[in-house]
Amino acid sequence: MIVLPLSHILIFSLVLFAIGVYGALVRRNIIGILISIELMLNAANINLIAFSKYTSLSPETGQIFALFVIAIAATAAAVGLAIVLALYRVRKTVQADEVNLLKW
Amino acid sequence: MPILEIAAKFGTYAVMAVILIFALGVVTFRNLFHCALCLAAALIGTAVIYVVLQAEYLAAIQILLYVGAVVTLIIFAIMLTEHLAGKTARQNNSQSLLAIVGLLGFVTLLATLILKTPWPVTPTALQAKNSVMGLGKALMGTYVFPFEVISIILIAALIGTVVIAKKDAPEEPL
Amino acid sequence: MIFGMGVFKGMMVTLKNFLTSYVCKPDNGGIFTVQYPEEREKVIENFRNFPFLVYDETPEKIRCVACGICERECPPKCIHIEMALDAAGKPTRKPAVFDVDYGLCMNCGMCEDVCPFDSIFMDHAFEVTAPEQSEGLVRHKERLMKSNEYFQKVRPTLASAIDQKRKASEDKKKAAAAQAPAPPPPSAGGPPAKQEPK
Amino acid sequence: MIRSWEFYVDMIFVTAKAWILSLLGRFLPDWIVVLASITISGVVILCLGPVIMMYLTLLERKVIGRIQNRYGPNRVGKWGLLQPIADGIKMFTKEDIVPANADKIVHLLAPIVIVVPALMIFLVVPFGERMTAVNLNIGLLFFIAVSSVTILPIFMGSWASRNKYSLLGGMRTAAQMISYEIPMTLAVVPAIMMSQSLSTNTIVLAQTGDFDLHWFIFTPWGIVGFIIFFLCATAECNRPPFDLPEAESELVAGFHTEYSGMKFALFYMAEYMNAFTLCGIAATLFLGGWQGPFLPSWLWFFGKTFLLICVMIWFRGTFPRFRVDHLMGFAWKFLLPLTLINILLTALWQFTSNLTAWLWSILILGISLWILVKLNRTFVPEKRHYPLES
Amino acid sequence: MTSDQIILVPLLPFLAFAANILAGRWLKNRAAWLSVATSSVACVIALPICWAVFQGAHFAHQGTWLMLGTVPLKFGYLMDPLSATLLFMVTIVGTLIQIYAAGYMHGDPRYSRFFAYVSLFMSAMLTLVVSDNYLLFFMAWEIMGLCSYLLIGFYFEKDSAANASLKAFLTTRIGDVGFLLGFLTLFAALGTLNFSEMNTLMAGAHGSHATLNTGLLTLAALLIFCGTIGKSAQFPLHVWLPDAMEGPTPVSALIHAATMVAAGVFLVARSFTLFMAVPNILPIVTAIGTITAFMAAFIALTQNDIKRILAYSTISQLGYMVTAMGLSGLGAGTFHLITHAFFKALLFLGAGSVIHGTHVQDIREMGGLFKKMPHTAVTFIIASLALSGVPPLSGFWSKDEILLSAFGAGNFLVFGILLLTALMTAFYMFRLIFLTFFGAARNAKVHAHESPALMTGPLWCLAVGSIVIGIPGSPFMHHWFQKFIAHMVHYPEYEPSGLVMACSIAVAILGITLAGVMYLKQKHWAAAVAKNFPLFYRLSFNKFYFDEFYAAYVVKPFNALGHVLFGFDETVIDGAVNGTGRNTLFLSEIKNWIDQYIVDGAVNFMGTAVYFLNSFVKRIQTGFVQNYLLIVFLVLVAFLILELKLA
Repeated sequence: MIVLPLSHILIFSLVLFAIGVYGALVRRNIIGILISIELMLNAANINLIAFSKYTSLSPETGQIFALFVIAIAATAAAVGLAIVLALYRVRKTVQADEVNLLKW
Repeated sequence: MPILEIAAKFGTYAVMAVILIFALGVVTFRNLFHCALCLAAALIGTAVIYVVLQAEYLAAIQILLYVGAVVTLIIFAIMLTEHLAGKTARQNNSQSLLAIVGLLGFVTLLATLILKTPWPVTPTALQAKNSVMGLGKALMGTYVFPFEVISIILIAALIGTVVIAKKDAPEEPL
Repeated sequence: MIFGMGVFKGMMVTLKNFLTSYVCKPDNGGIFTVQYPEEREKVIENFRNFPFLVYDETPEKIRCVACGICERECPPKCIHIEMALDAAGKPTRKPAVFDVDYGLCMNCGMCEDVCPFDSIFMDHAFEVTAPEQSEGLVRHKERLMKSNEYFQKVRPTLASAIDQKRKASEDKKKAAAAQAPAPPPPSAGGPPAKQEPK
Repeated sequence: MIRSWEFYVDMIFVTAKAWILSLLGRFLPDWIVVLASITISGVVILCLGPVIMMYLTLLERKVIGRIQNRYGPNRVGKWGLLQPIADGIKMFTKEDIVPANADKIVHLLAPIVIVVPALMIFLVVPFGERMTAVNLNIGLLFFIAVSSVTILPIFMGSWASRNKYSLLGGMRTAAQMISYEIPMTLAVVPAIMMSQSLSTNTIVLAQTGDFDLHWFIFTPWGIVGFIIFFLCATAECNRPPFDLPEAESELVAGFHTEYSGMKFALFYMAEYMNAFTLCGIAATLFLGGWQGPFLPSWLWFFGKTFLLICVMIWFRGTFPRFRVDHLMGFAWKFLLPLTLINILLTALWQFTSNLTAWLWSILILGISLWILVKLNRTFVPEKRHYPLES
Repeated sequence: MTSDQIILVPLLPFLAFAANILAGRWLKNRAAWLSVATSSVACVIALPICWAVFQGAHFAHQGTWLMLGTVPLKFGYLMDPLSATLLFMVTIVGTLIQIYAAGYMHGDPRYSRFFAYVSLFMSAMLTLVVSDNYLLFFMAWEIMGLCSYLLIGFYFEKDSAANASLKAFLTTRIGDVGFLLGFLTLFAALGTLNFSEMNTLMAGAHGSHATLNTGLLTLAALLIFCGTIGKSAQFPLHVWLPDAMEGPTPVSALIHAATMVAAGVFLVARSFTLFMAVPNILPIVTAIGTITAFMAAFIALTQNDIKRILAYSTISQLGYMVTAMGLSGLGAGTFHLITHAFFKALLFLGAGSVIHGTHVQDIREMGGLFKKMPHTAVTFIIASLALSGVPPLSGFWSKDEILLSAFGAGNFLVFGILLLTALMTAFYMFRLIFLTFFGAARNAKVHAHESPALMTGPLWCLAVGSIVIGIPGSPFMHHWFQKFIAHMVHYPEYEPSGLVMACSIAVAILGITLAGVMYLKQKHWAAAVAKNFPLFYRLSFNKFYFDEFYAAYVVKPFNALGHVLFGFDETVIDGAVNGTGRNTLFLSEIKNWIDQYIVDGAVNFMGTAVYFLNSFVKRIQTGFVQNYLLIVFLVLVAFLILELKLA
């Protein structure tokens, strides 16, 4: 067992999460945003597993939640990408800032 | 064997660094395909971190589902929407500076918080072994209801995806 | 019909082929590859490749009279003939130059068909190689000339038929010569003289 | 403890490694011994993979040749034994051509990355008794996960080539591999259910028994699972009749159209190593792995694996290529339901006695096959009439 | 392991259902044979097990299905005398009826679907029979309700069939809700849904009432009895059953005579310990049963539709069974359930055969069919004799048992009503027979012919069953059946009484004779009776005005309420709105001026001002999702700072 301090893992996942947030905030391409969201979910998963490993919860709990997160992420990716494809078919663009009908 | 332990520790840090570099690649590359590849690399790296945290089962699932399925899906979508030889346009919108500033604040704040918090790390928990068997039992016992709900969600997503992405009869673009 | 039976049958066919390749003769399922340099298939008699010139007993007694019919008829124009001149500058009814460019030749056998003197025939030799394409594949008279025995060897049926024909005409000529005195030589030398293009 | 000489023959590699390590342990600190242990396993696998690949190509060419009434390579060395080496030299010395518009880095990375999962699967293959490189407790899952990564480098290669044939081949590969991964994974499930473990070693041990009739293939679900797994494995490594991604007559060479020289060789190598490992896993799961009487365990393993590889080659010599829609339909409409029924059969096997289970299985399988065949009319073409046939 | 095969018994028909519903299009006529084959196999599997239970064996198996928190949901099967008896009856009768249906439904365009539904029904019924807890019982019960709905409305092109199916579904629903609430209440009271565990608890609590919450249990028993009332068509929810005859006749025989409606009685039998343990509930049961028995028989006297008569007869006989249960006569009730299943199924199948042969349902159109349809007629008469209670046919023994329980319990009012009902039963059955099979043909257009062997075969099988099935409960076998049931639960038993038997025989013969006299010899008597007792005649002919009653006092009030609300809407609210509108119009004329010059000016000014301000503010709403996301994120960071500052 490699004993890293828990805080290091947490900070690592925090930075990963922040990078994901950055991508979600600044990417113009909707697929890019989706990719960034996957990164964020990933960071959350690391936290779940780290907590379940380091604290005295049942070790399965965190892993199972991570499992659920992965499953939900897969559905999110599938539905999101389907929406992107529908959007592309209708508007011929996948840039988030070209899809701005919903304003004012 | 302290040397091995130290090596493993630094190896872990190295993996973390590599993951972060790839993550940066995900958000900064202009070519979306490269982003997707970087994502795959970052996800595989995360699987390594899972192994370090003794969650081998989850590591395998991570690779199987994320790299095998999600990334493939994303690449499919990229191939369907991107022109193969097209020039990649400006990839970032104009709020990146603001985002960076906000994020730096966010990271510093939370990092200080993390460092300050006395985490209830217990040695017994660190020693505990978790088996695949236990995971399966928990999944089929305590968490059977969420598990079933997930299956319903997956079905719903499947149908929804097909409905959304299906080609309708040709009609005028908006 | 049981589902998958066709698949099974197909696999059995290939399995049979696999096994018989070790034990059987080529005709009933064995290997029919010929290991070429070591073993080679028998060439059939009417196989034709590149032309060669036939001479009778010695190379001097070449049958070709340099009439140029084959040169004219050759579709890819791969034959080049020059008639030999004697010291007096008169045509001798013998080729001085007889080149065949194997690189151009398309093995049609026209030359064999049109030759009135039974002089040019298609050979069996196919292993023709040269280090260089344009000049290396041109065969000069010396290499083109093969003896009648060789001709007999590679294409015995045709060769003996032609030998018989020639012998018959020889006999006829002899008989004619016996009846009438030999004609004066210029009548025979006429046409080649007209044919001289250069 | 006194053991028979068979045991020592069986353990020859294990003993050799242990001897080397003990030798090292006399002079060097512990951590070097650990590293050395890892290195030995790694080096063995790294050497084994390419060598197996080289001789698989030779085997394939020989067998295909025999099937087609030819000799196959027999000029370089005795029986052509040096042919792979000659091929290797040729591959090394060939010019490496990169298309002008290609994405250079990805184009370079793709063949390198594709070898990695192919080699990694070797880690969990039990080559013999105590001869698993890493005895993971999730070995089978590891195998499934890692083999699913293979799609990625194929995508990389196809996308980076900037060639429509490559791209089409890549898309086809991805579709095919994802589709066949599902029945393959489900075909593995019965073996996991019966051995109650994901570890390849434990699965092999679960098949121990008298006269080796405890191999999983001697059960109804085992034989069905084995056939499905083997078909899916053939599809997973893009071998005929599932070789649509590299269909020469349609796509030139599919995703590796634009590759030459050593890069092409790497793609090739990955493909053959995949074939080997998949056959090895199939042997492990259903044919009892290294279990077998009289002979040393590793010989049994390699024998079984090569037998399966020969069957793959046999397939290649026999069948024409699938049509794309048939390919997908076969996976989704035929194999997938069948695997689910097979899982049912496994459960049945656990609950009733052998004979009853056999009868039930045959009944259920017959009915379900009949229904599936009826539903999948496309696979059973109408009886054709060829007017020219007398 | 042999008893585990019991799982196959419900499973096989379910497989047939799945196959028929999925692949029915190309199964075509093979659908019937699939269903029949599965039922037969189920029968073959079930009978040895039943036999073993008859020999005294007892099978039960439980498996945990789910853990909901800490409460296990257990499913399993229970093979005790009660379920073995039912299993025996359902598999045999069901199989025979399906064979019959294969002939009867021949040529129907939805042939395979019919058999799919029937198989599903069989599956549910068998599940219900073997289930060992209320939850599984209820699930099967609901599937049966669904099948009943589907099959009653099988000819959904007909309005009457569609309405009847809806009526049946909605009416039984009332009872089902009661049942659901009932067993949930029971769960609250006892903490278990398992029958055996409930029996044990009840047996234990018999001595000391203090341990159990009697109030809750009473409520539970009442609510569970609601289920019986709905499913077994007891007063006052009996109205659906006669209408259910719109379905195909085999369905009427299988579901609405032999099995499903008996499930309600079976439910009471299953919960018998509960009913015994709770005071004051049995009299209610008795009352409901007696009322139903009498009322339905009385209605049946004057009906003219052959299937409707049988339907009312079914209700009446179900009333008998419920009465028996109410009189603590578990054995008698169950015995009657079994015998009734055989002869009533036979009656319905015979009626189906008659309808099949003549294509009419009105008995006034028939007559003299005995010659033309001998097999049908003979079997029908056997069944009628059994139903009327003529010894030694099965109906006599079971009815006698019920009368005996009433007599033995000293409840002479009930005994009298039941005797009267028996008289009426014999009368209306033989009225039916004499009108249908004897006399002269009354309608020349009817060309009757005997049904095919596929249909008469099951008729004969059931006829034999109707004759012999009473033997196990008769004195010839020393009331073996009653003792067998009594193994399970103890209930008061009474010495056989010659007096009761004599009464029973007497009323049966009296009824038959009366019918013979009225409908064969003195044909004008019937009309005279109707004329002289107009009240009774009208009550009977109009089914006690139940449908009218419900239409008037249940449906109509709801409609009326709707109308009232609509009227309220139309007059008051709309009037108010309109009045307001008119006034407003007037006022607005005045306001218009003010508006145009004062308000508009102000508004325009405001608008301009807002627009001016807005031109800065609106930029926040850009339409770019990521902008919003950024704002959300920045606000989050701000909150974080705030929180840390405060902390």
